[in-house]
Amino acid sequence: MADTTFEEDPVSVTERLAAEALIIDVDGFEGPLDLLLTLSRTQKVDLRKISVLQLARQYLAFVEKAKALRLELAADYLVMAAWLAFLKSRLLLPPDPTEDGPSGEELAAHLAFQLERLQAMRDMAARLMARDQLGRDFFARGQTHEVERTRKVTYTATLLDLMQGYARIRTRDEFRPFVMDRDAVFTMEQALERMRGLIGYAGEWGDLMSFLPEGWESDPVRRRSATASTFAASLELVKEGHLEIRQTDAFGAIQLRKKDQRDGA
Amino acid sequence: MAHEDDQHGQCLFEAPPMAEQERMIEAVLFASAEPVSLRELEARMPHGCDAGEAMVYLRKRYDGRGVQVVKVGDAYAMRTAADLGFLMQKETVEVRKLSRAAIETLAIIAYHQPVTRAEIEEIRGVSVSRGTVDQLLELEWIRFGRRKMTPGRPVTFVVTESFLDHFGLENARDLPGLKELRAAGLLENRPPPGSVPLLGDGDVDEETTEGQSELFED
Amino acid sequence: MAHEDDQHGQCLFEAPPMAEQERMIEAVLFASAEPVSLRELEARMPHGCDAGEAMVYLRKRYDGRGVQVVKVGDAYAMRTAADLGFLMQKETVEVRKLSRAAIETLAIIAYHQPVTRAEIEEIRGVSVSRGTVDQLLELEWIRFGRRKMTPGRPVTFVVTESFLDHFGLENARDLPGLKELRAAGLLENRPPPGSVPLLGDGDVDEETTEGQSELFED
Repeated sequence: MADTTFEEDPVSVTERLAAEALIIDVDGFEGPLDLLLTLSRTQKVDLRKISVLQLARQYLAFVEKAKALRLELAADYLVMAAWLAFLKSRLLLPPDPTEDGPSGEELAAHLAFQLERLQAMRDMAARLMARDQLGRDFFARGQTHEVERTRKVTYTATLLDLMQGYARIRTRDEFRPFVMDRDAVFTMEQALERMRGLIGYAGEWGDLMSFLPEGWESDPVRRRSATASTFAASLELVKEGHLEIRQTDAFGAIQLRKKDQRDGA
Repeated sequence: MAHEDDQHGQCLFEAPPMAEQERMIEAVLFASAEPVSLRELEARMPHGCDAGEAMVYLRKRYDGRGVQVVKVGDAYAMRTAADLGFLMQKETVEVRKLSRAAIETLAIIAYHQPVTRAEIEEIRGVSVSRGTVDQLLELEWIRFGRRKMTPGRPVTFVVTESFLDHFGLENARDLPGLKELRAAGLLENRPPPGSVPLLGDGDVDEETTEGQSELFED
Repeated sequence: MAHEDDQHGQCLFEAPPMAEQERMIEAVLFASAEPVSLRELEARMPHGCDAGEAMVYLRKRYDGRGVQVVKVGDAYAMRTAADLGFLMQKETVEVRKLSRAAIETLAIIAYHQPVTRAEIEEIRGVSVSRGTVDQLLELEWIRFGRRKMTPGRPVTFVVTESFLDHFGLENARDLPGLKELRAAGLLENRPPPGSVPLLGDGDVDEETTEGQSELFED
């Protein structure tokens, strides 16, 4: 909008109206290429003869306008705008012999190719959908299970079932909590069951560590797991009113004993 | 059959030629799930058609063919000729969906072959029932592979040619990896409630793919 | 029954006459909603039958009828003639409306197959949403094809026999306008000169990005 002085061909009223219509419908576009293809139609020429320079200007004008209207454009629209601005400068300026890379013409030709290819695919999609279709224009046998003599059961599955099945297992795997060292984990359920059996004998205050299951005291990994689960189980039993628990000072020993049955449930 | 030829001429629109009417009832009978009565046929056909007459021609045309036009009550239906029933065995088999356990086991074998039973159990996280493996063996979708050179020399399972055939695969190596399954929307990326998603899941897939191609190399 | 020494005609049991073979394939095709291959047909017929030859006769017999014998890929199926669709309103199944993205993606896969996801995205200029591929897979109109022999070995998509069946195509080479597109160079995978902005949104996964950069590499 700002650089009208550089525009050789002033934007016609109809084009401007078209651009406005485009802006209102910005969400309707499937990305910059779709937008470019729509813009290219205003040139009313064969896509093979399209002026990429003019198209770049149209696109940049569109983006400017969107900005002026404070429309939020997705990043890829802005990336395309930057690239087209670069392309425009390449097309307008005489080629710099010291510069590497493809010429503006090559880049423009490729963009034109992309647009033509997209348009071709859209045309083909339309032709495909216009074909006679099974279940709409022509039909398969309506009654397929007419003969039922032998009853042999066979099993079937589709590739999709197979892949979804695999995906299911692998996803479960991915999100499964860390279970590699299962043999070094003493679960809360195990501890609870064990403690229920033991508390009957815990009339006196006893150290939590003395309640650890056999064989779990020496190995630090196993001891940590057993300690944690036994402690958690003890808290659960306190909650249930079967056990009392105390700790004399921070990091001090944790002691347990059976709760007196008189004030218990 | 009712002859109403004289009325045809008086019709505003001429009825299609009889050969065309015959084609019409042929197509309708073929595509219908239920037998169709002459009245229903005429209701569907252009004005002035005579389904009864067309039916006479159609039945004659199918006389002695592999497919017959039979009268069922007041209606008509197409049926395969009774003497060819022996060819229909494939239509009569009851096709059931493979159980989830079988599909998962099959998937693991396809993706990880050659794989031992213990490895399958490790991946699935549950033990594999004998019935599941037997079923897959019976379907000829898996077979025993080479024994593994590990203690106990366990047998392995691999997928068969008929597996590839059934699933339209040229090669088990063409099975898409996790990343590709995810990209196709076949893998829900939703972690189960309460669990923390692990980061860098991409590595898992790469390992799988590599492992796979390695395993498939001969 | 299987005799290994059977040269054609030298069979212990003589094959049924051709007219009978024609009846047989007629019955089998008629009874099956899905296309049936010649191999399947022969597997069901008595020993020594030539389903291919019988098919030539059968197709001729149904020429111009209300029901047609059509070729779908390597298989054959009976279908009502397309010009009689107007009679079949009752049978019309409500086809799930495909989104524009799904239709375009389908067309790209059909015309460019085998094609990778990254190539589809390059052509459409936007990333392919999961739902789109998922939907086409579910319809069984596309499937995973062979992996591409390019870095990353991406999986490809190809169209299926159901796709051909649905659109009344004998094979993918019969796609409308295929020759013109090829002649115009529009089916080429032309690498862009230098850097052209990456199309598609940011949250494409690693695989896709890899595939894409591979396309964009000079």
